[in-house]
Amino acid sequence: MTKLQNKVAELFENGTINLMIGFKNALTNQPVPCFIENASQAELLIYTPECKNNLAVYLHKPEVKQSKKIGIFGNMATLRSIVQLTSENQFWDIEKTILTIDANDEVIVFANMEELETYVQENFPDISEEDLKLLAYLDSLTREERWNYWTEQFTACIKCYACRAVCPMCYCSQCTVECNQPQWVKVSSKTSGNMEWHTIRAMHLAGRCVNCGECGRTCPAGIPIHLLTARMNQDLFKEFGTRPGFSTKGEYALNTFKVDDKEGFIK
Amino acid sequence: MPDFEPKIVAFVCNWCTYAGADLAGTSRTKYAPNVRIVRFPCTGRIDFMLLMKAFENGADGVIISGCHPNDCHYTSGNFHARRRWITFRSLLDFIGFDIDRITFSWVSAAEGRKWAELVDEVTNTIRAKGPFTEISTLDSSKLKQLFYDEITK
Amino acid sequence: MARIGVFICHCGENISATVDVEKVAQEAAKLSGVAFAIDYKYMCSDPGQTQIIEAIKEHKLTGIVVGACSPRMHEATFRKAAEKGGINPYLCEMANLREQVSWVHARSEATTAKAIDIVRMMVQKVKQDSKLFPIKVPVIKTALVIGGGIAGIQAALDIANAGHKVIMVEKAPSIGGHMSQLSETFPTLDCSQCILTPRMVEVAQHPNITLHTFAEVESVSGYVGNFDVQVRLKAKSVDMKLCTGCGSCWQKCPNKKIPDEFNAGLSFRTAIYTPFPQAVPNKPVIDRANCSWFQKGKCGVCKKVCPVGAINYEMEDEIIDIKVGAIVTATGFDIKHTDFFPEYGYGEFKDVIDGLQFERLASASGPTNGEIRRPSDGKIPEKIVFVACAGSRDKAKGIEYCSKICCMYTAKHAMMYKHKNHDGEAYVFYMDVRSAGKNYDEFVRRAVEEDDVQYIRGRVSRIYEKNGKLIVKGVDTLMNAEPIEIEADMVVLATAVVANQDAESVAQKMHISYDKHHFFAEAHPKLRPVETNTAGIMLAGACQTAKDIPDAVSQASAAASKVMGLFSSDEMTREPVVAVVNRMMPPQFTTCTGCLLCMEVCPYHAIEREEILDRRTGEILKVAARVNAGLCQGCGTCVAFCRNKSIDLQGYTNQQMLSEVIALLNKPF
Amino acid sequence: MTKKVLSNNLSGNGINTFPMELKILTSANIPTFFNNLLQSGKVVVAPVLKKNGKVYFESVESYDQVSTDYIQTVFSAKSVVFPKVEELFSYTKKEDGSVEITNDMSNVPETVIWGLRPCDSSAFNYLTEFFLKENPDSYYKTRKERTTLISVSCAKADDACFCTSVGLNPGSTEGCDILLTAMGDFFYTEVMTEKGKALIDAKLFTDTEEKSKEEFLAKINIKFSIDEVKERIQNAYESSEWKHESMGCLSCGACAFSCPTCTCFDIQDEGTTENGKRLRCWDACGFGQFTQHASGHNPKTNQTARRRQRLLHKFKYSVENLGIVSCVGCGRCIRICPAHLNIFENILNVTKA
Amino acid sequence: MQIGFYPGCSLEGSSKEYSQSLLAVAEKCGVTLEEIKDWSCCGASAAHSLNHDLSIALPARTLALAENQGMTEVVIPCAACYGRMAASQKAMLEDASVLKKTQGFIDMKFLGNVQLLTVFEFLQKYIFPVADQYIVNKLNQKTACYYGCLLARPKELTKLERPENPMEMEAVMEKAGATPIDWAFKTECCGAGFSMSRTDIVAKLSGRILEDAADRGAESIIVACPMCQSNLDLRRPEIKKQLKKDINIPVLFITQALGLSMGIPAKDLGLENHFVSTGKAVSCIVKKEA
Repeated sequence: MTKLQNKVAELFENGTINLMIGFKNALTNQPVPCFIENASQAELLIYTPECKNNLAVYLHKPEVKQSKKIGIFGNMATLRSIVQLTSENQFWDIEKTILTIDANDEVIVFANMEELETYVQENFPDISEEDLKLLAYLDSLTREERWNYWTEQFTACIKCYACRAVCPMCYCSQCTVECNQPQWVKVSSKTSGNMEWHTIRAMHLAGRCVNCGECGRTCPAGIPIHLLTARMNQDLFKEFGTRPGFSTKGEYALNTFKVDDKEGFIK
Repeated sequence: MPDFEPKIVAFVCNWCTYAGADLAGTSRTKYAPNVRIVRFPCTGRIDFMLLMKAFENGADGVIISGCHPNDCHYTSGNFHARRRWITFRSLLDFIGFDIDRITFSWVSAAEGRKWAELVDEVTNTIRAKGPFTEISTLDSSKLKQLFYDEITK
Repeated sequence: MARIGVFICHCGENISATVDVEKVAQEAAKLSGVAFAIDYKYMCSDPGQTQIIEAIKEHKLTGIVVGACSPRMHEATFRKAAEKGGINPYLCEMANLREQVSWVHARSEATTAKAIDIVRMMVQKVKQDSKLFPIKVPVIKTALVIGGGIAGIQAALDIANAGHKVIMVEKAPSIGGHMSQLSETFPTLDCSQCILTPRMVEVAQHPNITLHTFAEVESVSGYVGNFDVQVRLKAKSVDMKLCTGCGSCWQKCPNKKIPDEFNAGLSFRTAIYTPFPQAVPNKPVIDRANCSWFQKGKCGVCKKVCPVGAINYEMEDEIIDIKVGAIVTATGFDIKHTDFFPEYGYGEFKDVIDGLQFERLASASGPTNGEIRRPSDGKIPEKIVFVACAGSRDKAKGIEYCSKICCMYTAKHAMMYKHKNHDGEAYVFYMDVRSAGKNYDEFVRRAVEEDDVQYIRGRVSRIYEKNGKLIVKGVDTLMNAEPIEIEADMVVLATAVVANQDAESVAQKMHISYDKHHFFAEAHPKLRPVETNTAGIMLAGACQTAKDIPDAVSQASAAASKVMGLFSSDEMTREPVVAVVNRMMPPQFTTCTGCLLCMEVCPYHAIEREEILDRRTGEILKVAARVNAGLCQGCGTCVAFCRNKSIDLQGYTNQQMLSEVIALLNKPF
Repeated sequence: MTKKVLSNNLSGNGINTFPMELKILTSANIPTFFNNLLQSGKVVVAPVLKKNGKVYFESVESYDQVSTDYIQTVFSAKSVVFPKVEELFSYTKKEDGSVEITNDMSNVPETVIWGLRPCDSSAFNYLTEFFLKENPDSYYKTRKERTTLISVSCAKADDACFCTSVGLNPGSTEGCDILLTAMGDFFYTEVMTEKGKALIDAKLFTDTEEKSKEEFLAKINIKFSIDEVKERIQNAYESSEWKHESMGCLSCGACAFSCPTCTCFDIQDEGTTENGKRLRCWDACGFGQFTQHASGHNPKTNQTARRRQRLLHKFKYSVENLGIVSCVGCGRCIRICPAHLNIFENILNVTKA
Repeated sequence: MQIGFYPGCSLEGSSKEYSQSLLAVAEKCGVTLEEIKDWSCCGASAAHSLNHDLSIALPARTLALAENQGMTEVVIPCAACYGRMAASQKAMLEDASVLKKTQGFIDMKFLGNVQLLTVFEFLQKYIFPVADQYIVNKLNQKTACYYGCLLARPKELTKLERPENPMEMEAVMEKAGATPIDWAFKTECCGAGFSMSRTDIVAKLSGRILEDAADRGAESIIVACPMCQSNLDLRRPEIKKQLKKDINIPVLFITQALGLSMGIPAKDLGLENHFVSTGKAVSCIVKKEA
C-alpha cells in the first residue's frame, strides 16, 4: 500500500472520516474521481500528475455532504478552491479532512485551515504557460478578430453546462440562467444566448476563479472558456491586487473598493 | 448610412445624474433626442447584464452615469459600480466587444450642461460609428456552425 | 390581466408645445395592458387629479402612468391621487416628459417618439409593480451618549430635559473631559471649571440621566430606534454605594509617584484616586496597573483605612446590556505630545511643553496653583516662546488640516502669561492667525496691542538647550526672512489636535465611517453635519473634527435635537424601497447560497447572516443572507452584486428594470 | 435478398422491402462521389477535424475538409433531424391587434450525412420510432425525409466503444441508407434503401458479390450480455449501487447532448408581448431543474435518481415503450463525461447478480 | 567574507585618510573590502541639480558594476556618495520605467540586489561583533559626535531612527572608550554647499559648530563625512576671524578614532594629514584595563 492509501485507511479506522474523495484508475484506464467508504477500499486510491479533476466541486454535492465527515484529496487547484470556498462561507455543514501530496511525495494531512492556507500560499501556482501563450495570441488580435474568435467559439457551445458543473465556484442552488423572473439568459443555445451565458459566468467568477482550468478541459465543444476567467484574474490582480484562493479571509475584488481605484475611463 | 439615428440608452442614478438631466430641462438646455433615460436609485444598482440586454435588444450605445466619487447618496454605491465597470470593461474588451459604445460619466445634480454635452457627444460618436449589429445579427448570421444547426431557417 | 391607465399632461404649454401629447395618448392606448389613456392640460391640478381618481374607479385600473414632469417634482402628488383612487400608491409611475423631453428638445417627430417610448417604458414597469407598504420601525426612546466631555454633557442635558431617558458612558473615572483641564476660556477669559462644573453636577443629579463613569462601549448592534449596546463597567475596586468620598484612602496611599493625567503629567497622583477635586462622581477608583496590591499582592492600606469598608479588591469588570433608540457619539479628541517633534528635542527638554500642560500651569487648580513656573526647576520664566501650528498644516508630519483652536488659545496663553508676569516677554511664531468667530479677532488684537505679545510670522526650525536656556531657532518671514534665535526659558507648542488613539476601533464598533485621520465622518459635510451614515447615530464635539467649546456645544445641541426628532413619535415610517432576499418553500427556502459576500458590499451593514433552522430539531438547514429593513436605505448595490439574483430591490426589481430596457428598445426609436 | 431495415420507412410499420444492392467504389473515386453530392445541391454534413484536435459533424464545401481518420465524433449527428434549437413558430402582433404566426419548414434542404458510424445510423431507428410512432412530429418528419445517411464501417475502436454489447457491430447496416466499408483500395458498398440507391452513380460504382467485412472491421470485445442486462435490469431500480455509481455525476448535460438517442427537449418562448418565437431546445435529465415543478417541488431530489433515470431509460423504459434498447454503444458519453463516468461499468454494477 | 567598497572621489583625494583608516580597521578585524572595479563618480553636489536622468544613471552604473562583480553589499563611507547611490537605487526599484530608462543609459542590467551600507551599518554589522577582542586602548576623552546634514537626512535613505538627534556614532565612541557629549549642533549644516563659493558662510556655520562643541568641553570632534571633516578641519583661520577666538579641537574620522582604540599606529590611520594637530586626541589615550 502507498503512503496515501495507508493514511486514508488510518483516517477511516480512527473514525476521522467516513467518506474519502480521491482518484482511482478506471476501466478506460485513466484516473477518475472515486469515493471510498471504508478502509478496505483505500487501496483503490492513486495519485499521478494526470489526476486533474478539481475534486472540491464534490463538496457541494448533497449525496457527499450526507456523510458529514469527509476526507478529500486535493491537487493544487482543489486546495485553492477549498480556501476560496471557505472565504465564501461554504462548508459550514461538513467536517472535512484535507490531504495532499507535496513535492517530495510526502502525504500531508492539514490540521486546520491556517496550515492549508500557508501551504497554498507557499506553493501558489501561476497561470500555465500554454494559457499565457493563448492569452498573448488573443491580445495580438484586433478587436474585431477577437470578436470573431469568441463568437465562433460561443456558436459551438451547446449549453450542456459542463463548465458550470465542474466548477467548484458554481455552487448556486439556482444559477442565474435558471432565473426566469426575469429570464436573464436565453434558454435556447444560440450564439447570442451562449455569449450571455459565458459573459455572466466570467463576471461571476471574476475574482473568485482559482484558475483550475476544469471548465476549459471538460468543454465538449472544446471552447477555451477558462481563458475568460483567467484574464479576469490577471486584470483584477493588476488593478486591485486580489488573488482568489489565496486566503480564507481573502479580499474579493468586487465587494470592496478603494477610493483611488482607476478612474481614467470615466468622463 | 446617411440618416442613421442611433438609439442610446442611459442608465443613471436618481440622485445625481437624473437630477442633473432634470436641471438641463429646467434650464432649457437643448440636446439630441436620441437618448432614453432609465432611472436607478444608484449606480451601484446597475447590473452589468442590463448593458448586455440593452445591446442585444438593439441599443447602439449606452451611457452609464452617476454621482462623482465621494458624492454618492449612499456613500459608496458608485465606488462599487466603478469596480464593476473596470472589471466588465476588461471582459468585454477581451471578447472583442466594441467598448467605445459604452460611455461612463460622473454627472452631478448641478451639471445640467455637462449632461447635455455628454448626450450630444455620445450621439455624434455613435452616429459616426453607425448602427450596432454585432450582437443582433449573431444568431441569424451565416456564422460557421461548428455543429450543424438550423442555419437553414 | 393588467389594466393600466395612462395620463398625459400638457403642463399648460410646457409639454404640449414640443410634444404631440394627443398622439402620445393615442399610442399609449394601443399598448397591451393599457385600459385607458387620456391627455389633459394640468394633471397636477385638482380637476386633473380628480380625473385620475375617477378613471381608476371607473375603469378598475390596476396601475397608472402619469406622463408629466419629473418624478422628483410630483411623484408624491400622483401617488397620493392613486391612493385616493383606491390603488396602492406604489402602483403609480411617472414618465418624465417635461424636464427630460419637452424642455430639452425642439418640436419634432423624434421628440414625440421619445415621449411615446418613455411612456411605453413606464407602462411596462408599472405592469411589473407590486403593492408596497411603508415600513414601520418602533423606537426605543432612550438615548446613549458616549463621552462625558462638554459636548456629551450638553447633548445629554438637552435630551434629558426634553423628557427622554439618557444613558451616559464615560471612559475616565469622572466626566468633564478636556474642558475641565482648561484654565480660562477665550475669548472671555472666564474660568473654565466655573462654567463647567455646575453642568457636571446637573448631569449627575438629573433624574433622566444614568451615568456610567470608568466604563466603555463594548459593542453596538441593531439599527436606528433599536440599538443593542453592551457596556463594560470597568472594576473600580471601590463600592460606590458605600464610599463617602472622604479621601482618607488617597491621602494614605503609598504609591504617590504616578504621573497625573489630569495635570498632563506635570504632577503626581496616587494609585487610588479621584482625577480632580471637583470630579463627578467624586469618589475614587483604583488604578490597578499602578497599585502595589494588584501588582505585588501586598499593601492594602486603603482597605485598612477606609472607614466604611468600601474597598473591594475582588471587584470584576461587569458587562451590561442596554437598549437605546439613538446614540450620540462625543468621544472627544487628543493632542500630539512634545515627543512627536524631533526638531524640538523629541520631548526630552522638560521646559518644552504642550498647550494642555500650559493650561494646567496657568490653572488655579493646577500643580503650581496658577503660577506659571518651569517644570524643570520651578523658576518663573522670563521669556516664553509659543509655537503655533506645531504639527498642524504640515504634510511632512502627516497632518494637513488646521487644528482650529490653536491660534486662539495661543493668544490666550500669551495673554495670561503677560497678565501674571508683567515684565515677561512672550513671542508667538505663527503661519497665519485664524481668528474667525465672535469676538475672536478682537481677542487676538488685544494680545498684540494691549499685552504686547510679539507675533513673529515664521516657523521654528529647531530648539536646543544651552546653559539652562532653550535656544529657539526660527525665521521671521516679514523681517526680510532673517533667521532669528531667541533664548527662551520655556517653549509652549500648540500641538496638533488629533483623533483619540482608539477612535478607529470605536468607529468600527459603531459601524460608522471615519476619515483618514480617524475623525468620525458626518453623513453629509454640509447638509447632515451631525448625523453619521448609520441612521440613529449622531456626532457631537471634537470626535468629528477639531472644535472649540462654542462649536462643540452647538453641535451637541444639534445632535440632541436630531435625537429628539427621532423620539418624537413611537414609530418611524420608512420608504419601502428596500432590498429583500427571496423566500420559497422548503427544501429550497431561498435561492441564496449564503456566500455572504454581499455583507461587505452594503454601505449600511444591513445584511446579516441568517440561519434557517429545522423547527423541530433546531438543526441548521441553510445559511443565507437577510436584509435588515430597518438599516437598508435602498441603494440596491447588493442586488446588482448578487450572482444568482437572490436579492431584489422593491420598486426597482430586476423584472422591472429589464422590462423597461426591453420595452424601450422593442420598437425603433 | 431482403433485410429488415427501419431507417427510411416513416410510415412506422417498420418494414423495408428494398432489395439490398452490393457495389464497389474505388478509393480514387470517393472524392468525385462526394463532390457530386455537393454539386447536386445537397447540404453534406461530414466529420471535420477541428483545431482542438477533436472531430465534429459539420456542413462542408468539399471533400478535403472531411476527416477520414477518427474513431467517433464528439457529438452525434442527431442535430440534423433534431436541432439543439428548433424554431416551432414565430409570432408578431400586428397594428390591428391581431397576431400573425409563421412556421415555415419549406426550405429545410436535402441533406446527406456522410461518415456516420454504424452505431450512429442505427440510432436513427430509435429517433424515428420515438418521434413518429404515435402523434408524428412534423418537424422531425420533414427533416428525416430530406436526410440520407451514408455510414462508414469502423476499422478502429477504443476502450469506450461497446456496440457489440448492445447487439450491433462495427459493420452493421442498421438504419443507414448506404454503408461503405474500406477494403484496401476500394470501398465495399451496401446500398440499403431507395434513398441510398438514388445517390448511386453508375459511372462510379461497379456491382459485386457479397464479401465478408469481418477482417476489415475493428475488434470490440463484448462487455456484457445484453439479454442478461435486459432481464436483470427489471428489478435494478432498488439496487443500492445507484448511489455509488452516480456519486461522481456532476449533473451537466454533456452525455445527453452528445448522445445519438437522447430526445428530451424543453419548449421555450423567447420574445415580448409584441413579437417572439416558440422554440424547442435540447434538455437533459441530468440537470437538477429537469424535473422541477412550477411549485418548486422536485420529485427527483438528487443526482442518484437522475442518473438512474437516464440508464433505466436506455435499457429498460425504451424497451418497454418502443421495443428498442436505446443505447447504441457509441461510447460518446464515456469519452465526454467530465467525471469520466462509464455507462457500461454502471450497468454492469447495477445489474450484477 | 567579502564586501564591496566604494571610496568615491573625496576618499581618493582630500580625505584619503578616511578610506585609509576604514581599510586599516577592517583589516585589523579580518574583514576584506573589495573595491568596485572601474567605479565612477556618484554625481553628488552637481548632477541632481543639473540633469535628473544623469543623477540616477551615474550611481546606477557603479551599482550595476558592483552587481556584475558579484557583490551583494557595498560600503559607502562618504555621506554624499551614499546619499546619491541610495537615492538612485530607490528611484529605480520604485519605478520600473525609470529602471528601464536607466538601464538603457548605462547599457547594463541592474537587479537591485546590492545592499548599500553606511559606515555605521558596516561597523555595526561587521566590526562590532569582533571589536572587543581588538580594542586595546581607551580613548578616554570627551568627544562631540558630528553628523552634519547628509548622514542623517533624508531619513528615507539614511534609515536613521532619530534623524534630528542620531546616536549611532555615540555607540561607536563608547565602544572605543570615549565619552560622547550631548550637544546641540550634531546635525547642523557645516556649509559644505558653499565650501568654494562663500567661505565666509562656511566659516560662520562651521564656527558655531566648533564653538558649541568647545563650550561643552569636547576634546575631539568625530565625523563620518569628508566634507564636514575638511570644513571643520581646514577652515580654522577664517573661523578664528569669525569667532574672534582660537579653537583647536582636532576633527577625527570615526574610523580613525576606532583605529586608535585598536592600537593601530597613527600614521597608518593618516592622522598626520590633518591641519589641526590630532596630537591632543592621541595623548588622552590610555591602555584599556583588562
